[in-house]
Amino acid sequence: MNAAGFPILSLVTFLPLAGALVIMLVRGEEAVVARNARWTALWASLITLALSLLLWTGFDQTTAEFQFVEQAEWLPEFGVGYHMGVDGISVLFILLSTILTPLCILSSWESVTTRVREYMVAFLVLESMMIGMFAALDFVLFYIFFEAVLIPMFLIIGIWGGGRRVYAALKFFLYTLAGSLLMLLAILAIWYQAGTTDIPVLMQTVFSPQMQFWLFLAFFASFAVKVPMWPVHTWLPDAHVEAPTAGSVILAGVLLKMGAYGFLRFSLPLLPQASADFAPLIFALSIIAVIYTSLVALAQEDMKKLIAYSSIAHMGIVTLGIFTFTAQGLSGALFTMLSHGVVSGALFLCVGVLYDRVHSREIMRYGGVAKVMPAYALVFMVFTMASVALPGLAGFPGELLVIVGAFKVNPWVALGACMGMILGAAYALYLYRRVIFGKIVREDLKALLDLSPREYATFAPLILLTIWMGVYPSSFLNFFEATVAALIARHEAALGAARLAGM
Amino acid sequence: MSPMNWTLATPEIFLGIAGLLILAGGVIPKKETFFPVSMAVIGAFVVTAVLVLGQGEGTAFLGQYVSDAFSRFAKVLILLGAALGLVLALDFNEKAGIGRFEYAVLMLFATMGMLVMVSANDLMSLYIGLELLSLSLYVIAAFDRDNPRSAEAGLKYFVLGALASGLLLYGSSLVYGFAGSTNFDRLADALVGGTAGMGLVIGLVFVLAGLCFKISAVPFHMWTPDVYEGAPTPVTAFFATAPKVAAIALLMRVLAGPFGDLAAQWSQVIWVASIGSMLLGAFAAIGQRNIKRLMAYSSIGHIGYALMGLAVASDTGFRGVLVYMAIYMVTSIGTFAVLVAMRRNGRALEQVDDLAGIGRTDPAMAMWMAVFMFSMAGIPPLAGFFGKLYVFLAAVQGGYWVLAAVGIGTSVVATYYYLRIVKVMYFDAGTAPLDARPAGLTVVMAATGVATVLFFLFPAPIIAAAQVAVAAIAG
Amino acid sequence: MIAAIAFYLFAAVLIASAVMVVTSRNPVHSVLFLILAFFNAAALFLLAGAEFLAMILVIVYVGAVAVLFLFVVMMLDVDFSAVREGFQRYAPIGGAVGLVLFAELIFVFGSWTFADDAAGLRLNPMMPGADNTREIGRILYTDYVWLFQLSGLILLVAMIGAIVLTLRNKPVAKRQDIGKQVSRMGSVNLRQVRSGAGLAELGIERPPVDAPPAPKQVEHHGGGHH
Amino acid sequence: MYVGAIFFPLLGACIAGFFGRWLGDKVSQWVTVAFMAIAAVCGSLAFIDVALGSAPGIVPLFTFIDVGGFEVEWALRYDTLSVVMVAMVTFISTLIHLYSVGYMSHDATIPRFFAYLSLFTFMMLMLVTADNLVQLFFGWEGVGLASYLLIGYWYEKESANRAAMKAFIVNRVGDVFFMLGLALTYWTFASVEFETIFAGVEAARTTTFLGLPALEVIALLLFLGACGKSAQIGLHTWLPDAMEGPTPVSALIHAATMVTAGVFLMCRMSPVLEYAPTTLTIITIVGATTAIFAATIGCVQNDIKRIIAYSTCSQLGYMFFAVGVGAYQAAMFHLFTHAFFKALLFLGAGSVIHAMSDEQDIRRMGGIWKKIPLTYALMWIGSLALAGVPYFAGYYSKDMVLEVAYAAHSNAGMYAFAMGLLAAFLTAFYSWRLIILTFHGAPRADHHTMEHVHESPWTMMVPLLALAAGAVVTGAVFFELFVGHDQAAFWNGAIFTSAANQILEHAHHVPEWVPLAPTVVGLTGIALAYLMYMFAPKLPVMLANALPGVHRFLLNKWYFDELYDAIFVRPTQYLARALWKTGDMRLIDGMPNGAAAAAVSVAGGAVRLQSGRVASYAFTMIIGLVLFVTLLLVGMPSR
Amino acid sequence: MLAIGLSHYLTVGAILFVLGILGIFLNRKNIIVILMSVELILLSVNLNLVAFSAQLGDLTGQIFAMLILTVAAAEAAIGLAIVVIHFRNRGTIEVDDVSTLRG
Repeated sequence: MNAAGFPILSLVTFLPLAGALVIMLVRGEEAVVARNARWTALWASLITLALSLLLWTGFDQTTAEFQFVEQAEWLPEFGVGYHMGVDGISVLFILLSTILTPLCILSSWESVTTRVREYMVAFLVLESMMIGMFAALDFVLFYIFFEAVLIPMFLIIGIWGGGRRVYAALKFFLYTLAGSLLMLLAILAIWYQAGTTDIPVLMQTVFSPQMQFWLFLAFFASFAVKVPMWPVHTWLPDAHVEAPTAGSVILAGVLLKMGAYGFLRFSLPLLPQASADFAPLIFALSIIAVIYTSLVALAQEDMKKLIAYSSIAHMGIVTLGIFTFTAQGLSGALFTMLSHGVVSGALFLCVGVLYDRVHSREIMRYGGVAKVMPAYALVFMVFTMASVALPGLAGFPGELLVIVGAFKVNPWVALGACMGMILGAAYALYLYRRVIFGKIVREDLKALLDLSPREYATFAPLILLTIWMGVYPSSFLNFFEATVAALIARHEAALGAARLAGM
Repeated sequence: MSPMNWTLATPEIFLGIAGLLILAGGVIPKKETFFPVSMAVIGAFVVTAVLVLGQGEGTAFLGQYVSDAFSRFAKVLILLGAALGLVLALDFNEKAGIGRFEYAVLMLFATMGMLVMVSANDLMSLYIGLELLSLSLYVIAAFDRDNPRSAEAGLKYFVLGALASGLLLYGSSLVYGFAGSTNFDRLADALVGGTAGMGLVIGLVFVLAGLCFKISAVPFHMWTPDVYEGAPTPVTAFFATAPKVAAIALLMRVLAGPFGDLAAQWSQVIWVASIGSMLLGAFAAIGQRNIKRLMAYSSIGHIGYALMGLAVASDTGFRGVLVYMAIYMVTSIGTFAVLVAMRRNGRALEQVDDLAGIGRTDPAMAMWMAVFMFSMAGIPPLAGFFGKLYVFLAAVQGGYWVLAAVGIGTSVVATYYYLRIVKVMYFDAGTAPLDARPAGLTVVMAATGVATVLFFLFPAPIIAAAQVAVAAIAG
Repeated sequence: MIAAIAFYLFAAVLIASAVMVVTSRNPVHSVLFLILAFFNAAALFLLAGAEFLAMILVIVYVGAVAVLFLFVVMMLDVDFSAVREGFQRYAPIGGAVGLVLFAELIFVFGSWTFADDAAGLRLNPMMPGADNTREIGRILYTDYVWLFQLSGLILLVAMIGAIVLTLRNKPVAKRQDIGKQVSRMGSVNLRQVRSGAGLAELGIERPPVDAPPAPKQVEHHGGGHH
Repeated sequence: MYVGAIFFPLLGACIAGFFGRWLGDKVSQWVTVAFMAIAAVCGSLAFIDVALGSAPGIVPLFTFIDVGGFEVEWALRYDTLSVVMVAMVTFISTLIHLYSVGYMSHDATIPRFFAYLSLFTFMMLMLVTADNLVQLFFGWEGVGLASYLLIGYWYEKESANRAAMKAFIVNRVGDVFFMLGLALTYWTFASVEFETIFAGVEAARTTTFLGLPALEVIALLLFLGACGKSAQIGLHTWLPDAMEGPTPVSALIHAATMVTAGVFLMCRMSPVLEYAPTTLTIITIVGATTAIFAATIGCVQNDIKRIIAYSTCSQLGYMFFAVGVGAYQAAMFHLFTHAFFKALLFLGAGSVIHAMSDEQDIRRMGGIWKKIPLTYALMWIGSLALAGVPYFAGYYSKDMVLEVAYAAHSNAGMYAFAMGLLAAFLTAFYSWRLIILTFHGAPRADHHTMEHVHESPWTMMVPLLALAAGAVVTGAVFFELFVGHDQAAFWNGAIFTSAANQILEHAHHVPEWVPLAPTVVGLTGIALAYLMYMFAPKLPVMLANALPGVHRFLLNKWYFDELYDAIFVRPTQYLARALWKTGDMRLIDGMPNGAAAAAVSVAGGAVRLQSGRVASYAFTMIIGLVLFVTLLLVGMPSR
Repeated sequence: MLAIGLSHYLTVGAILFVLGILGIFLNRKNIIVILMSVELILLSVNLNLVAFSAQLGDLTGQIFAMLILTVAAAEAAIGLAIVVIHFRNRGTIEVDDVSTLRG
């Protein structure tokens, strides 16, 4: 059935859950429980990571077919099955999830001191759901994972978050829920129409243009919120600001990708006609997102909020790339998703480092940190530069590809995307300048310690990844290639067929 | 004319006789016998459930009684709900000073009424079953008789319930007069092809009104919040679970069976009731501070979703209703187990804010409560999601987009207040820890919680059972 | 003809007394009018040929239910003038809704016809000339034994309910408990008292009294919530 | 060797950057210098191999991106054009590393500085050896990063941070055009490899993009990109501010190498430019305007480094208009010579600043030429070269540039020639104004400073001397190779000139007065400077008072900064706040928050119905019933 | 068969029914009268059933009416019991103004 000979995807998906169960069973006094929970969580996520590396090595890059497929009956009479598998689009996101989770656990080693057990459980459950979502090949299964992510994230923001955590958590939850319920309706309509929710089968199903229109709108409602696209983005800054560092990392690193992944996995292949029709709208919204949120980022006074807004701008690039329907655009979007996952996650970790020491995210509170934390300044610089898409770092190849792809479709769209380059540099450097550079004025900053070994361990893999992705992106792009090519071929065939039918 | 065939009704007969014996056994000893009597009642429920599972198909008592897959499905649920409902009462009633054996006996008779209801194949058995249930419920609503709130709850429930049964009866009389029979099979024959006189339809509406009262669908819901709040918590738990299932089952049997061909007419009414219930359930609960009252509105909302499946009037819809109710019942029992366990320094607590901080002081209970709340909000992979999935599926299939859209909207709103409870438990700082809870509650919580969490692993049996059940009434 | 006159007469009185039940100021009067209404309804039953039911109505309702009402009305010493407020205020809208409902019902009745095969649907066709009571008796204990027994259960529930709600083992009422008296310890001291000694010498002695039971705590619940 | 020339600096940068803390200042600085020296050797050998030996080649490394026909390789392209740059960059960079050892000796974070410097060199080398536009862009942005880091090197200085940010962002504006140009190139040629592009130019001549010839648009976009990096008018504002960085940085990045990347790009893309005549005209005009514009400002500035910076800007204008008239070789030649004498001037200025205890304002100098004679002499050499005094390097290249401008025989060419000539005059004038004010006259610094004036250590002087040698001889030595009769063999196709383009030929046959004119105006400028600052020091003040408007206009740099502040920076800031506070917080968040508030009020309404009155409840039920009945009566088809 | 037209019976029944309903919400506070109104409603139902029974020549209606009578008696008993305990708790039979359960 699959290359590894055993159900590797299910293992990767549910292993963290098993870890969570183990942690839940831990009994004893608080300190002991906390320590055990930390170690158990770390090991569970590390083993998951190790297992998921098998996906990397075992993946056959030459085919667009789904691989590592697992199938089991679940609700046979409704055509809903337990169907897992990965293709070029999803495989790397699973890896992204498995890489970020141990880092998150590591980063909250000392900063989370209350209810450690619950925290670790929440994170492992979250990881499980994320992986499952990327591996699901059944629409209902996908939806279940897609939504289930909300629960641990809600708790993470709400319990371990900052001052306005309740507002942020509720906003996050309700916003996302509202969108995804509409998607649920769409899934049901598809189910009714096609009699199955098996994604590979659905990809062969043709829906009428009228139906595509409505289905697309419903999907759009869900994914646009998740991405998030302008103007349904405002939950993100709030959620980021209030979430604990690791929560922000996962939120920016993986959760935001779910929306874009949804577009790629469902909107494009299932609804080619509607996707083509809606592309101008998406372009417009993406461009607005890039420029608008970059401008807003410029005005922020809170570090996390600034990075959150920058995430929205980057995701604008992603949605733009997806709807160009070109190989470059799609690959660029996928790559940007990956790189943004690494880079913005790392940026949030950077903020977390300061926050752990000073307990403030206010930009004005800082200044001159470079003096006392040179290593940190370097790390922060690397990620800032990656975020502004400096060539040689992770952010660039994706953005380049998207712009090249977009240029093919519409040069003005490409110009709009390019505006993000300028503004992106402006806000990122402005942030960096105000936090890292300058003279230290505050006494308490003078006593800051530079990165601890644990923090080095957290950042080192991210830096390596950032540089690797920047210098040798084709090692990642090769994963997409076949799948993206197949996707485009199918998309064009579908459009062609529709055009013929129209004549 | 079908023969008497009375052995078919063995479960009910057994339960009735057991009730009489238990009553006698409870009266004779001098001491208070609440606990042993309750245990006996639970035992009777279990035995009855076993009997139900072994029940054959067919009608009895000249067609007044029917046993089929549908009735068995509903009965098992009802017995389960009733048994767990009684478990919830064990400790609470002792502490509240209402630990009297009559409580258990009345629950038994109420359950008996429900069994009769779901097996009713005649307007008269319907009425008798309903009244057996209602009268028992009136009494146990007011069971804490020295508590003015309980008495008031009982009074309100009684007055409105009497009105509702008046409406039901008036409708029954019209149906009888215009169709010429009270037997469901004969009614179905008379109504073949959907050519019913207006009188019959109006009669049906009156009957519907009476039944909607029991399931507390808008606009016949008004009693619900007051009674839920006023009645002792285990009573509320009972109200919210088994009788709802019974009434919905009865409603389905009436609508899908004899009046199946009038679907075009009654579905409009159910449609309005469904939308009204969903909206009210979602919005009115937002500002509630009393958690029992909140659960009342929540239950109204859930009935709205269940009615959504009914309004579609398709097999898928009916199946959705059954699945929804089953899941709802399990989740509700779990929720109420938590509510019953809310006690600090011996005093029962009812405010949402009293849950503050139990995420720390009582993580297990908080976790289960969170599971129930998320499930009620319909967040996958918890059971509640699947309930919604099936009714929404029915709505989408039937093209009931307005229903579906309202359902979506209200789901979001309703999620808000479920989240608020989770928020209070986990995000807010608590005061003192709650009292230690009795083991029975822990078991109920854990059992229902595990069922809620793991439903997604094995949904097929329940759904298949519901499928079979639906085939029995709508075939 | 006579039947018609009788019908209209009884119907008129029935309706009039029903109106009085609803509107009279004193509930005692209401109960009495209710009794009147029952009598007239029984008469209408008779006209319709339901003799047994008519008798049952009189016996059960007038004899039991209405008397129960009377009993309760009189037992509860209620200030009835206060209870009637708001009657006027809601009369118009209530009346309007009632009228609409009534109009709709009448409209529906106008279209009454037998169902096509009503004759075939009858479960218990009346034998022409058969005795009503006998007929009912015949089927009630055979065909309807299921419902009959269940209504027995309902009455049982009503009994249990009434008892459990209203019966009180009042702690105030003093019953003699011999065992308790015998086993009484410590509270009574037997002492040899010198004869002739007055109270002044002995002092007043009382047995130690248990602390009076604390008044039942009535929970105070603050108002409504919005 | 080819690879080594480029990656040794990177190695040095990594060692110094990552391990500097453990290696210590001394070790890390000398490690970088050593690696730079090795790179310089490699570079020179490569120059000999490739340029003199006419053996161009490409060293492929590995695939960067390959997506749906969009193929980009990491590869090192060694042809004459790149190898000239490689040799020049490694050579000058080595000198400047060495210089920095002395200059930065009192700095706190020496490894960091050297790491940045080496990193910059690496990036610059990547830029010049790029085999495709993407790799070029990698270097392009990389040098931008290094420049940003080095300008902001003294991060405790607010002005340095501001300048660094400004440099990066203004460069980004140019980069946007570069990016678009890149995208359009791919759109046109389906490739970004130089080889493919150049091969496809002929075929692409007829391609139109948005109704315009695609080649013209590509050329224009790339030129606009180059404007950012090479500080042409409009996007020049960052360059003077960049002088906040340490002086070696100014010398290396903001004079000799990075700022000339734009010119290099233009030359690299010469096959495309050749078929974009309109763009070439635009380049000519912009270049010429920059030359004169920067020169005018240079005349009134008082900061020693800023004067040289404006001079750089002006010289870049020369290079651009040389490109504009199609004389890429001339542009490269001027680039090459300019690198030496401008680096010399900067380093000399650095030496002066070093001597004057970090004083940069020439109004507070004066009277020090006797104390630092060597520096003084070297400054003279640099200035002579800059002013184009015969037989110094600048003389050859600047003359050549002006000749080709004249030889273009177009209106734009004539404009460029005229402006160039005027700028040459001004160049000479401000160069000597600088020398005179700095070294002559009465000392205007305080006593304490004056006492400390001293000659710099050998690490600083050796590079100066080497550069001075270059400033003297490079013109004469390389004239024939770059623009003379050997040029075709030398460039070996690295620079493409169409058959119609015989401008170099024409340049050798301009009227007699044309080659002479620059020298003459240069000497006139020197004379005027002597007159005004040496002999009649009152004159400048009088002049300034006589023409207050002009003076203020020049002193404020044509008000570019103020203009940009008013039309870009401030509206952006305002817009940012408005979008945030109004757009996001009020409008967009207003909707969900408003919906929530509405839900709460609806809830309040719904709850108010729940009055607790039994009669009301009953009433509701009855109304519901009536409603349902009515619904069916009205809604049902009548029967 | 009925001597008097069925519709007459039904009309009387409808009037009684409406009066019963009116009685419930016009006597907003007096629980006992509300209970009596409920009895009126049940009476109207019985009247309907008897009339239909006679008209259809079917005894089922009368059986139904008998069941209703039985249940109504039980209902009255329980209803009054609840009224009594409410009165004991509150000292009044008003249910409205002192309602603690609302909102």
